[in-house]
Amino acid sequence: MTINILAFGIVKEIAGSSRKVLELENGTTVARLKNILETAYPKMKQLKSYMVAVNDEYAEDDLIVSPNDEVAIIPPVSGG
Amino acid sequence: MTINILAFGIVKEIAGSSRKVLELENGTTVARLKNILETAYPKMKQLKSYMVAVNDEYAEDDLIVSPNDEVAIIPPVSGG
Amino acid sequence: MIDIKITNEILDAAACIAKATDAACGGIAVFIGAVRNQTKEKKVTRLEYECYESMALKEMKKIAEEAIRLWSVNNIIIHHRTGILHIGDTAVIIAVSSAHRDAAFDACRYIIDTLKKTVPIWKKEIFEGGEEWISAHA
Amino acid sequence: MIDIKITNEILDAAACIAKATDAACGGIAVFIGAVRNQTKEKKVTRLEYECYESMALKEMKKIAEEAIRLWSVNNIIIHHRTGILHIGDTAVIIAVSSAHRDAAFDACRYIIDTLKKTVPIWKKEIFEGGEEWISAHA
Repeated sequence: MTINILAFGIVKEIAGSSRKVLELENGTTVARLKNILETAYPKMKQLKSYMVAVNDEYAEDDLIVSPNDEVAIIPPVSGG
Repeated sequence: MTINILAFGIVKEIAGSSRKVLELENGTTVARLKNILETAYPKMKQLKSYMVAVNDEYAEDDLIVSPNDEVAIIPPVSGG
Repeated sequence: MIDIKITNEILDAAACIAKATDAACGGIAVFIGAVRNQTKEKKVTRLEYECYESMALKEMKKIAEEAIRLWSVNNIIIHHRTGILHIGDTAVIIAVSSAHRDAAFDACRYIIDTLKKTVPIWKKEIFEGGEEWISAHA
Repeated sequence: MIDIKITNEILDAAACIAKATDAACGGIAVFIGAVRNQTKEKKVTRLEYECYESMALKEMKKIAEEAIRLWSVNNIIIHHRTGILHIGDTAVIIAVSSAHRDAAFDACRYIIDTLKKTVPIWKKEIFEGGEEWISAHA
């Protein structure tokens, strides 16, 4: 399945773009997606932490990504 | 000695005036002054509490009032 | 910087915030005390604020100095209104700016809490069917 | 009432306070977060705020709803600016009104503390000699 991934802040700079399209196997979990991203962009492992949001909600590692989901990579936030 | 006394809030209403002139003996303490006031205006004993300020500062009971002091009766404050 | 004012005029929150704004400060905590329409079960129509001004200014200055001593905040604005106030009117504005927000919050809260205990200002509530000096009786 | 806004425009504290004003409320606690000229030893020249807007609005709403649940405050205004900000510019305004001041203070502080932990907004500091996404690295 094809998944659109949004990248923000430093993740956008690491990925070189604010939007990436990834080809994932059906049943891919958030944890698996993190592995794939860290393999593609090793600098992501240097982040203090980061979260994955699916459809505007923070997602747990065991959530399974679906084809129409909006997936976003959320590095440590720093608003305010 | 003659002492000018300022009254505020409910004390002003009890005394019927915002300014009273009292004739006091030399050496009168704040505690003694309170007695004199409570005798003259028994309703003051119905207040939750009240303080005496001398020259813009809260005064202890043992402070001796001097002729040129500005003395103020401070019922419970309720600013803000 | 400490800026203290007692006035019969309408208070201006934007002006207080502008005064507290400081390039060295990341946070401004502000408290605005307003006249509300209800205390206990009474419907308030207006309040009358009376003040022992010379002493009130001194007591406010003491509070501000203590807040600076305790939290090292940069700027403190305390403006208090007196006279007749109606529902929704602003009675007091406190603005505190600091490098970090925790100090600004702590100092702002300390200032309003202490002001209500020590500053010689009195309010009389005029409600439907009567009036009363607040806090006067046990 | 909850009023949440993310905007590239200048924030207006007076407008936020006016929105929070309510005849039933005796206190409004306000926090204003501003860009300061210094972090650690670096001299900041400007900040760039980026935002995942749809999610940020949802997270802010969650925070406001939780604050109302915890403290029964009446009105919450949260306005956050994005884009390029300079020293002294206001990045965020939070205004909370309540019958009593303690609830307003507690809720206001909870909102800014939680916003800084959960709302997907990021700032990049541009200082003399470099730039850095805040909080990104351990």
